[in-house]
Amino acid sequence: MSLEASFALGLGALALDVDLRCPAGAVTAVLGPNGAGKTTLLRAIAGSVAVDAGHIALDGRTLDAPPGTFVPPEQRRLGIVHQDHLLLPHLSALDNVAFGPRSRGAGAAEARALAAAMLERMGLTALSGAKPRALSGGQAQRIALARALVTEPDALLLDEPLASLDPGTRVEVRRDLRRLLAAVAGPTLLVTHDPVDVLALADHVAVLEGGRITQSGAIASVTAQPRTRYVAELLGTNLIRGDAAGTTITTDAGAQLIAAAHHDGAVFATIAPAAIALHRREPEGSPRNRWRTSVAHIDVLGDRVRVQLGDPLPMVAEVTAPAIAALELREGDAVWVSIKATEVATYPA
Amino acid sequence: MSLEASFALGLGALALDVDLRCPAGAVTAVLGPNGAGKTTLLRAIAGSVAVDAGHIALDGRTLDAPPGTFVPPEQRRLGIVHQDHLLLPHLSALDNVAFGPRSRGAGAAEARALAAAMLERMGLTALSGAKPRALSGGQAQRIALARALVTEPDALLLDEPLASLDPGTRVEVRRDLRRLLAAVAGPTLLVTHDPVDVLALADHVAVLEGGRITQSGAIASVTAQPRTRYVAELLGTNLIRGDAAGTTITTDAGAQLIAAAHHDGAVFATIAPAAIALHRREPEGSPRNRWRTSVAHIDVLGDRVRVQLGDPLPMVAEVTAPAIAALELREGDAVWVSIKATEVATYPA
Amino acid sequence: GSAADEPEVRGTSGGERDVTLTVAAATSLAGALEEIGEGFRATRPGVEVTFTFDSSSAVARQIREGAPVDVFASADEISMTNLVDDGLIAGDPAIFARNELVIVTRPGNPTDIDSLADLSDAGVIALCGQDAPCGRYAAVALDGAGVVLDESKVTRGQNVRATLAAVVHGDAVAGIVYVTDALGAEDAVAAVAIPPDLNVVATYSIALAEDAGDARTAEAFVAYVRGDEAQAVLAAHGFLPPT
Amino acid sequence: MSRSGRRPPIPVVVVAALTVLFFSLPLVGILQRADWSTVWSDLTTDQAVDAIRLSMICSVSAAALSVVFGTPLAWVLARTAVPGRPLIRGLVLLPMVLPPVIGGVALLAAFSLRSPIGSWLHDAFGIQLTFSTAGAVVAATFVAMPFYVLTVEGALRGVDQRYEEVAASLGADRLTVFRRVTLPLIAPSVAAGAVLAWARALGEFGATITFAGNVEGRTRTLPLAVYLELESDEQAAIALSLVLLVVSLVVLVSLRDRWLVRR
Amino acid sequence: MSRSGRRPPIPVVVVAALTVLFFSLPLVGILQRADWSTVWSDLTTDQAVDAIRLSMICSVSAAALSVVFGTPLAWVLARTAVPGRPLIRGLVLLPMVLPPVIGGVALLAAFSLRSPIGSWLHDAFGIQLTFSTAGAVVAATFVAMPFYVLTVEGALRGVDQRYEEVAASLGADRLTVFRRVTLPLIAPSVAAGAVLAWARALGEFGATITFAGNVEGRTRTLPLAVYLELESDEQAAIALSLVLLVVSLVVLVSLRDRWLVRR
Ligand SMILES: Nc1ncnc2c1ncn2[C@@H]1O[C@H](COP(=O)(O)OP(=O)(O)OP(=O)(O)O)[C@@H](O)[C@H]1O
Ligand SMILES: Nc1ncnc2c1ncn2[C@@H]1O[C@H](COP(=O)(O)OP(=O)(O)OP(=O)(O)O)[C@@H](O)[C@H]1O
Ligand SMILES: [Mg+2]
Ligand SMILES: [Mg+2]
Repeated sequence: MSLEASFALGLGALALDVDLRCPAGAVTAVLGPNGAGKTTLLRAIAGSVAVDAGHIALDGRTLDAPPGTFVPPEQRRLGIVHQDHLLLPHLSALDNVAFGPRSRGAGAAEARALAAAMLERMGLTALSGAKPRALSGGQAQRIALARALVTEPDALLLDEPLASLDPGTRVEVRRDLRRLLAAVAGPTLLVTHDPVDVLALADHVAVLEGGRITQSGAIASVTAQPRTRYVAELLGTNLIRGDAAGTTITTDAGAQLIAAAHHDGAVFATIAPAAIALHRREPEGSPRNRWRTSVAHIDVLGDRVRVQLGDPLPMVAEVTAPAIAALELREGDAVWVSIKATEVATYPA
Repeated sequence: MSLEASFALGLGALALDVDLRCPAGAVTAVLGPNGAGKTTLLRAIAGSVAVDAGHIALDGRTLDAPPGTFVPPEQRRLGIVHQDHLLLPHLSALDNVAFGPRSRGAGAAEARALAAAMLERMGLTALSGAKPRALSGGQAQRIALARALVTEPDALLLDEPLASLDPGTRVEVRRDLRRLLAAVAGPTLLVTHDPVDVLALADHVAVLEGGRITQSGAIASVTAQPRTRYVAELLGTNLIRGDAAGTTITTDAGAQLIAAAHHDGAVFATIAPAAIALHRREPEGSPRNRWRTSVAHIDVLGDRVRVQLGDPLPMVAEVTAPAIAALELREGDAVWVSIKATEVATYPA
Repeated sequence: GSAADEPEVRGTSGGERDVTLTVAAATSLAGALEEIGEGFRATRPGVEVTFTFDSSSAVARQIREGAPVDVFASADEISMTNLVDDGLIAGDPAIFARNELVIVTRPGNPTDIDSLADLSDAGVIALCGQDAPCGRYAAVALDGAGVVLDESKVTRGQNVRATLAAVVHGDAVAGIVYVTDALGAEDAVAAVAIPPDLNVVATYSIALAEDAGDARTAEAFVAYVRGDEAQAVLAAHGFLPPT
Repeated sequence: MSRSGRRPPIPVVVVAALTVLFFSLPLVGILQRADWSTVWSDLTTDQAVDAIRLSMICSVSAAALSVVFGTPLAWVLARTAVPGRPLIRGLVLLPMVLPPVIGGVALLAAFSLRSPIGSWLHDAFGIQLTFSTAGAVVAATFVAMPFYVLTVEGALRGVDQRYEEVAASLGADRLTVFRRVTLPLIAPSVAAGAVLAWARALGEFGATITFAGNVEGRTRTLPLAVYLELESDEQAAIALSLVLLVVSLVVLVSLRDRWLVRR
Repeated sequence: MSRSGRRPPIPVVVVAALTVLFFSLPLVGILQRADWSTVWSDLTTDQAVDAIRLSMICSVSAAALSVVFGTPLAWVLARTAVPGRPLIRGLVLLPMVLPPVIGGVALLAAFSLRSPIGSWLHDAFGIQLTFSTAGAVVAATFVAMPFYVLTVEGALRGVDQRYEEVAASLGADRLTVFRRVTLPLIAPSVAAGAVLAWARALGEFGATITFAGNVEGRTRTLPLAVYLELESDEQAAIALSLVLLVVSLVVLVSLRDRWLVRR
């Protein structure tokens, strides 16, 4: 019962071209910058837009495969939760949840009983009679979850379900979500901007950038070996692309970096910001990478300080506030950088 | 040149009643859950709504003081940046920036020259001719900043200026914002949900909950001594309110906690999640606080795990993933908790 | 030119130079009066005659509301009489034309209507409004013939032409209109004459408004309408002479 | 409500007030003209009662037909990529701007007994529109439905389609989505459109008298009765107009603010 | 555009198509009635040219007056807490639903030379509305402006006021905000409202003939000329109607989709 989405689709300025497989019983997170096409991907799977080429299949059942097949949205048996809850404003919470069973043929009483049971299970019985406008953001999003789950969908599509919640509420709803997702048998697709969601909820991750999937796989593998600047920035690490010859990596700009491991050909290298040491004068000692550069920006985040370094190898170093004070660093200052070769993680590009 | 807002205002279900002082040259962050009235506070200062009682004054100049005084918005000399950039869709980026100078009496050519200079200063000259819909989120927000700053406002009001940006863009715009805010002479009010914004950009912080300011002060003092659950959650720490007698604190629910410092009367106590140790059996040794409870939730965030504990003292403990694996903890399990008295920070409520 | 730049000289200052005469008339007179107006203009250079046409009662209402009318030509005695009673007419109205009623049917008279009596069970009959002149006259004629029409088989046009149109375009099987209208419709209808003993003669009267601007020119126009040239035009449009 | 802070600008208010005055004065004028001592007797004659009854039947039917036929049309205009949409919309809005008498002539051309469709309707079903209440309803619908279509098409375009997408994902077929999601969302506009159409039908004169005729008890609605009365008894005409006026005003006043805005 | 995935439901399309047919047939009927050999000569008589010219003057003036006076009124209705707003709106919308002849009678009551205002206008400014083009413009404005006000009030309510708040914070006074922010934002609706008002004014008959009379070259607009020609030359009447029809249709067709939606 896995979801297979391998299709192309043009919509306005967006050219979406993806090949995605989401295993059953697992959560696949879709990450990507604004306008990457994440919502459009979900809409294509839901049948709100038709694909131009390729196919979408759920559990072997083809949902969309032009020119011949197009299963209408109401027959796809999916559950959708959107950032803006989208509870029907004219129905009570209970009737919103009962909407699915009712639409799938249950009688009014039966649908309401199913909905009531679902709300009970989620501890939301007290909200049954409330109209959506009377619900807080967190409550509304929980009802929306209940509405999507009560029909026991074959697949679950979540589009930034936590994005509009304030941080406190977000933690709570995320916890509910985690518990509920564990019980879902089919595949779940979770669109999010927040790495915390990925870590807390997802098993796999796919990164969508400019309509294409630039990286996907198990979370650990993606976080360990980011392949695009977007992913690296999300993880707060530095990503460098270059050509390796043994332990020496030469970037396109001509800068060189020594790694501990041997590689040949195109490679990525990541360096944790905290692994980068800064000095006023040329440092002595063991680190095999050292060069002189300038400070482009200094971002103070409480007791930690992120220092954006300039050419030849732009990267971010993270040091403590006292350290920066001791160095008397200011934007524009010259600075020496040192990095141990063992801190330069390399893998093939 | 400070901003003084001490007023009451009813709008729909909201009863806003604040007393806020924002010093010149500093950034005051306003934090608070959805619907707390943050946007309404800014709108009142901007003159978009009139206050019901009290007064608003900027640099000694009274802006609103019913029943007598109401300075219309266009004479308040404020700069506003909103989460949804709100660039005028029918004007180019340059004309959007020129709108302020033009409205304040500059000739068309002069206004455009001022706008061009501002864009130049912010490195946005390339975007001059673009219409807002052709701009990315980050670009649009930068133009909106330029538009607010070019009039050299007496005070700057920023309403979640980074909220709609994806994480990568957010970092960049936050950096620009930080640089620009440093040059602003008047007071700046920054509404945000994101503690990172507060740490990176603000000098002072005011917490708005349910229309009232529940805590305010220098960032360090607020983060050190949170006074509401909302702030504590935002900081990721545990907040307990109780009555102290010497080193013993008794909560309303009757639970007891031993702190290192002596206090008498109502106190708050904070305990960092990482300072809470979990055990399968009753622990031995020095920690003076120990009790048996149950595991309510377990939230896995990558290699860290947050464990929500049950009664009698609900709080969150943070342990590493291997530690939780070794304990074989599951939701609902019984668990022993130990906390050193020195980890219980207390201060008067 | 529009009203704004049209020089209007009012009052009784004598000369006929650039005088504008406003004639308000029943719509059924439109064709004939426009032609007569041409002729009048030809005899009086410098005089501009303008017409406004509506049903007699509507025109009368406008006069009552103070519309600047110099001459009123009515198809309806009542409208004229009312204005006289209200003191809005100068002098006595003069009858300048007459008209008779006629039955009109579809071309070829498919329903074989030969008399007023045939109207009672023919289908829907088009008449004018009970209180419009042609409606009143038709009622008199029908009364005279002892014909009672079921009101639910009568459609009443807002004016004579609408009554005629109900036969020409609509589904009325027959109607009672003026001879002049039947004539104007040419072969779109067939006319069935009403015997003179049953027919009603409508009279058209003309008069000066009490506050006519240029009374002399207005009088001249009224005289012209009653004169031979104008009478010939009216006759050509199917009107009967005043006596 | 909070203290508004500032007054609306004087020149704007003055112009607006003048405009309202412009619309009020004729109304006041007609009220002054009314002879209140006879209004009641004028309104309770058999003919007046008949006309009021007919007007209610025709206008309510026209509004109902507008909803039944106009809703699918509005949906097609708003939601499908139907070719020639602007032309279709122009065609449908035309009766709104055409002199009604010309509309009536056009209706005769299409549906009189002498037209192919009119004769077919008559021969096949015994339906005759001219001189029948059905015809008056058709004429009223012809001039009134454009108001409904315009209002509801706009509302449909304003609906957040994501609600409909979510409902479909929950298993609702399109009819269910329309019935249980779209319609409730645009309910205010449906009501507003129906009210506008109803009010327009209530005041309809030219197309009705031209197409359906002016037959007492069948097609003589209030405006037709008013017109006839204008020939003789202006007081009776004004009394009947007052009915129209008051009823329309009451309904228009009840058009709540929110009905004018798509949410 | 992407492949749409599914067709619109057949029953809906059928009903919509029937409705379109209902609106097309009368149009086709009137086109059939036209005698195309004489249309051109009928349209180029002095009277026809006069009527067309007058109709353009009156309808464009009415649309312009609607914009000038209707915009402030719409703003007041949409933006201020004016007391009795529903009543004011009902009053202003009334001419949309009133039989135009009654509208004309009401205008006479208010502005004829016998009325206080009419006589004042005449004595003080020499302005006389009856039998003058100015009167025809007043009558057309009376029936047309409600369309404009309705459209623009709705658009104003739909404007995101935060744009205006930001503009004010930048130092723009309210006039500047309105001119440089609000007006550009509602421009499509202003255009749509003006077009609707213009089209309604173009087809205006009853109020004009009753209030302003039927004077050639001054108040005899196209619909009035059509009425007169119907008395004599039916082909000419149809030719004139065709002008009205075609012009209205062209304008309505050019009403772009987005003009119907508030953004
Ligand atoms: N209906 C449409 N018509 C035209 N263009 C569209 C449409 N839907 C989407 N697009 C285009 O696709 C792009 C991607 O849209 P989408 O909503 O899928 O992005 P996203 O990844 O969900 O972004 P976000 O993180 O902001 O939610 C949009 O920027 C737009 O250019
Ligand atoms: N114009 C209004 N009319 C009625 N009620 C209003 C209005 N504006 C605000 N409110 C009420 O005030 C509450 C707070 O609104 P506000 O936008 O100030 O909250 P906020 O703190 O900015 O929330 P968020 O974090 O979601 O932006 C709303 O929930 C609403 O109940
Ligand atoms: Mg999205
Ligand atoms: Mg807000």
